[in-house]
Amino acid sequence: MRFTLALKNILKSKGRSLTTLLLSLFTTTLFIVYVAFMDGSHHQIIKSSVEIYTGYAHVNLKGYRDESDYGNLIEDASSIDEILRNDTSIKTYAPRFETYALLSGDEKSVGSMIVGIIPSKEEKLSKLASSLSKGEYLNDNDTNAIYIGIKLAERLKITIGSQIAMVGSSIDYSIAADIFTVKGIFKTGLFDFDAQSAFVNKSYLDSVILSDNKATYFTVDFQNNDHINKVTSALQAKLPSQYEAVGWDSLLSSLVQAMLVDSIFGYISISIFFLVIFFVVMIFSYVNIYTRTREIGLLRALGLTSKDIFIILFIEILLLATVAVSIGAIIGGVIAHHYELQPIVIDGIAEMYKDYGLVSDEVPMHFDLFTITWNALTIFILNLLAIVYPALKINKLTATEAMRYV
Amino acid sequence: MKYLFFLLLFSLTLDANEAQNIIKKLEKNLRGDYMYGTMKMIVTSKRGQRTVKIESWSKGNDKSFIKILYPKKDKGITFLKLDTQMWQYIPKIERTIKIPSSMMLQSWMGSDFTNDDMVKESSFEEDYHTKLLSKRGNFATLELIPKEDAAVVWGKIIIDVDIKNAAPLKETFYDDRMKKVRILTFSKIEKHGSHTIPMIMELKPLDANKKKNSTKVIYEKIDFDTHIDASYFTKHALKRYSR
Amino acid sequence: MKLNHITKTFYPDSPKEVKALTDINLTFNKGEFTTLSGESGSGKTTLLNIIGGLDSATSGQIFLDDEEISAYSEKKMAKLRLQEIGFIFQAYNLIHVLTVRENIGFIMKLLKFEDKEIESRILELASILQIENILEKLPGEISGGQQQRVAVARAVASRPKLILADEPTANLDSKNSERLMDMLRTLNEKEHVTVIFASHDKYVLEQSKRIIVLDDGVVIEDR
Amino acid sequence: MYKIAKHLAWLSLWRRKSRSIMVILMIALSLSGLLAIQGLYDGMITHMINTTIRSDSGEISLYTKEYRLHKSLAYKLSPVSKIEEKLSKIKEIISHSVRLQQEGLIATAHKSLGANIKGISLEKERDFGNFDTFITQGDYSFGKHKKEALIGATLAKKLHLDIGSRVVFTAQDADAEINAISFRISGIFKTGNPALDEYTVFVSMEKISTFLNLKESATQIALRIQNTEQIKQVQKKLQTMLPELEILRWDELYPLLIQMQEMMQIFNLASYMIVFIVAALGIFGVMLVSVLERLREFSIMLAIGTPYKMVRNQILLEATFLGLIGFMVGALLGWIILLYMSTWGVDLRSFEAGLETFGLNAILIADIQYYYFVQAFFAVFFATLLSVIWPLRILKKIKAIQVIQGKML
Repeated sequence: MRFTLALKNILKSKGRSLTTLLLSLFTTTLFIVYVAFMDGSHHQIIKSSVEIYTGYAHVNLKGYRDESDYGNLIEDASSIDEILRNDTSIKTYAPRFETYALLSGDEKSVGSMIVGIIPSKEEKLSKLASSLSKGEYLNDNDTNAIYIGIKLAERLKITIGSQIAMVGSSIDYSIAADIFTVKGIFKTGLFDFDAQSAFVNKSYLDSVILSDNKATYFTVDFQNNDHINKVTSALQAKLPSQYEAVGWDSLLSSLVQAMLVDSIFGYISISIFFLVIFFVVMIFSYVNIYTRTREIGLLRALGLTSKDIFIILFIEILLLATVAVSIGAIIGGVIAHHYELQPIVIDGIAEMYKDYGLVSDEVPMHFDLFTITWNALTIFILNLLAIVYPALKINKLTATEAMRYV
Repeated sequence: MKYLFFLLLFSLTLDANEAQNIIKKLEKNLRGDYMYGTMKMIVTSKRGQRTVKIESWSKGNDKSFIKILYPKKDKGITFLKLDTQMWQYIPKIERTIKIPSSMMLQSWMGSDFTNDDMVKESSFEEDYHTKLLSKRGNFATLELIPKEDAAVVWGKIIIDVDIKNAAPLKETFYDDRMKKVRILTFSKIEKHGSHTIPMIMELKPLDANKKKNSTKVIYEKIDFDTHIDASYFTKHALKRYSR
Repeated sequence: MKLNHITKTFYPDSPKEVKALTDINLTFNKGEFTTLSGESGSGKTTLLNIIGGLDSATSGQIFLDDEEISAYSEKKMAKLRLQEIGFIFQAYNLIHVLTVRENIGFIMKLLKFEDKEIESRILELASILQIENILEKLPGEISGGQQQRVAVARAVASRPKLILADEPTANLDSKNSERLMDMLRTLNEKEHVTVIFASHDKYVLEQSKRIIVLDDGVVIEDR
Repeated sequence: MYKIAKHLAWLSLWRRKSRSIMVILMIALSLSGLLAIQGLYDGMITHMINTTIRSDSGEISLYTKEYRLHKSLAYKLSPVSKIEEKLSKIKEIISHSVRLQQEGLIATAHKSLGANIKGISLEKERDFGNFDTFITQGDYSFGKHKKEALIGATLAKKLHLDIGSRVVFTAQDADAEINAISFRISGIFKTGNPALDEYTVFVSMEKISTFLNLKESATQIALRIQNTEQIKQVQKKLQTMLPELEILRWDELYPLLIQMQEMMQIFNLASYMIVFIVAALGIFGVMLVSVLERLREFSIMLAIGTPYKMVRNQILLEATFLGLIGFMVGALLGWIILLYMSTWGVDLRSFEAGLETFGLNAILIADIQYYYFVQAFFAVFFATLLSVIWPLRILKKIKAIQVIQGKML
């Protein structure tokens, strides 16, 4: 009976129901889109930082994080290679060999990081190839070609075609030295990275520093990088015990914390939005209920208890909120999904955030069912809560008072 | 009583002087006007062991020339140190490279010595206050505290000395919290011409992550008494004497 | 007050066209106590509204003291209503946030009467209408009969020339109706206000000095 | 008549007490929240800008044109006294600091790291930007014989240094000779500027000049300018006086700060807009219903000759009262929160690493600016106006007579 009455109330007063419906729908959509946008821009920043060079996860010898020297190398890279090749959760991966050496041009010498990479694989794993600013990127057959950061090139006062000498140490600590020709210059926008790194074909570097079948670490890109802890621990289980798989959140922990701080501010703002939305929903509920005072008075006069009235009102909002929030969530989800695939382009944002390593003007939204679900549920609960006060308030009136209410 | 006090004071200054004298003698013995030698350096680390053979020429404290003889890959690489500056020549790339200050404290050839160790004229006499801790017959233990202005990283150095031969036996290096950082031990003291020196020297770092490391230097030939041509201590020498 | 050839047509030139009033010619003299009577839909309320300037006639003129008010602008009309006409409606015609006292004085305040004068007028009317003891109450706290009496007090407070009352007794029981009419009558006699009712209440008709009967928008009796 | 409208509006407001209180609470709470965030954000940015200016850039810094790229002593400012003499002619410059910097290596018995050594005068830095307030441990002093140094907190942590620890700094001097010099740490500073905290050691100007074998030289001269408005003008003046130098404003040296400030402002504006559009919806709901349910009353008022203007004023005033009270309560609440946050700060120590990425301290101190409240006032005001447009249109459209006859209800 109470249910039919509630349903009839909704259907009969279409205007009123529609307002409530639209309000909840609008707020749900707004909220979902806002969160998707916030998460999206964080993902974008992280993605940029991760994808410039670091990668989503590393596989390295335990201890390498603390002491990144020749004492902690992956000695048998092909065995790790095989494990990674057979792991279906991994999209691409590649070994790297990072070492520090002295690079010297005609006038100046600078200590720098030299990395042996497999150029074709690295093209898919990092932004190295696309950050090309002058000359050419490396290829797998290159020998003593070097690909260096733009600031490093400035510091060494060299350009494309210049020769630079590298003096470092081989992994047996004998002196490794060679002459490289600058093939390409890159610019990622990360100052330190551009000022201190140079890349050469790994197969050639291996011959110079005797690092054949050795790597400092493997960088890994999973099919799905969203739940990095889960996939890295799954990978960890497949690795021999002396190795470890480390996710980007540990590799770039200060960035993660920075995003967390930003999120906290974001959520403070969101909680203010919530507050306003809650009040607006409450006000509308209140007004809705109060315009029905006489009708409610009549129901009371006819013998319904205040509890009955409360339940009727509750069923009404429950039905309306369910419909509104579901539709809102679907619309919000569709928008988030759409803008995830076709990101919003804000011209100049990459330039602005280049120090943070943002390399794209695209700001995608982030579509995540879990986030959308909890967002929608929050608005739903907010809707239910918003009716409590008005319903209690109106139930304080006696039937006759209610009927006489103007 | 007054006399006793005077005596005590006197003996203290005497001690200081004595310590100073020991160090002076030590340094004089270890560094002649000229020195030529060949040596083997055995570096032990987590990754195993490796041997480097070196030929070296030096004049006084601040000029030295080093050439690598072994392993084959590094043969012919030469180093020149003049005062505080250091150059390196690598035959493979036919280049002379000045080692910049930022590389100075890196490990030298994978050993536990740093480039800085090779370069710095760490004169015990000039940089440290010396104090005699104990003396028993021919053996003395000295404590070296760096002078306030001295650019040294150590908090103190304790040296065990064979006084008769004016040769060190053991040097223990402390950081400025007086925690042991590394130990240098000397053995096989031999007389070569006018100098009596330890032919084996072993360095052991004590930092937790370097537990397995050690570097052993063994002199094979040593000569303090032959004049060395000044041409060794020029930048031209790097390439010229590389072969 | 004179009405010349007043005609009112709803939805003109459409299939739903309704002629509410046809060619009404009437004259009301000062101090009259008149009732417009007739069945529901006979046009009496429409006529009353036109007299009060709440509605405009499709054609014809209205003169008040030889001035044609039917040509007045909306604004001028509102001013006229405020100054010259008092209204009493069926029910709920008080401003419910104001007390009875403030409701009665409302129009006088708008007309910028002096506070002292407003106060004495309120007391005077309150005593006539027997509402002295409810002056501080809000409209929601008093009975329907009392509310109507307050409405009457408000309508006459500023001494308008004309009082228009649309079914003032419709929501009242007979006892309250009687009292309301008595009081209006008293005011009519005491203050010489012109009063025009639109009503088919027997009691109202009994009390009226002049009765105009309308049927289908035409005056069929004037006595 | 306005007075009556005001009276009516006020009474109507309190007749529907719960409703009005809800609207006022809504405005007040969201407003105070917005004010708090704005203050916090502003405080954050101002703090960053302030410490950067105080600890490094000043309002304007002078370099030689090549120095910033090569960081080499070959591109030094010299002689300093000549430049200082020229600076003294510009009265807008209230203080300046002469600094001499060189890159090198800092070493302990255990470890060595790349670092910058910077020669300063403690007294001048104190005048310049109260550098002494950045000291977190130890003293703001170079010791009796100027043999002590101040070191950045992050660098000290990496090298496990305490007060009194000894470090050796190795660097090339002006003649490309490598020299080493030792210092004891007298103080540890934390500016929030990573370039200083992570890489810099401050020592006395005399000491470093001798060490680098230089006289009357500097790599940077930073200036403090009295008024913000004078910065550009002083920059121009300097450019003509010292055409061979690079003369840069703080915002040119640290463009990221300005960009962050702009981003924050956009964010604040967006927040205000979202919140107050939603809030306007709330006020609108209340106003619409309050007009609708009183249509009859308004009609009667119009019928008895009340001018439309007065009825409109009454509704406008009702909304204005709601907005105004909401604003006042919100502003007061926001002010109290801001006052608290600007006095005691907000402790975000658990996110220290993240904040340091932004160059911030873990305790954020909020800013209070007069314009927040003006901005907030206008936000509320527009939301209020926005919310009554529709109800007023309804009122305008009604024919009193129809309502009285019950045709519209």
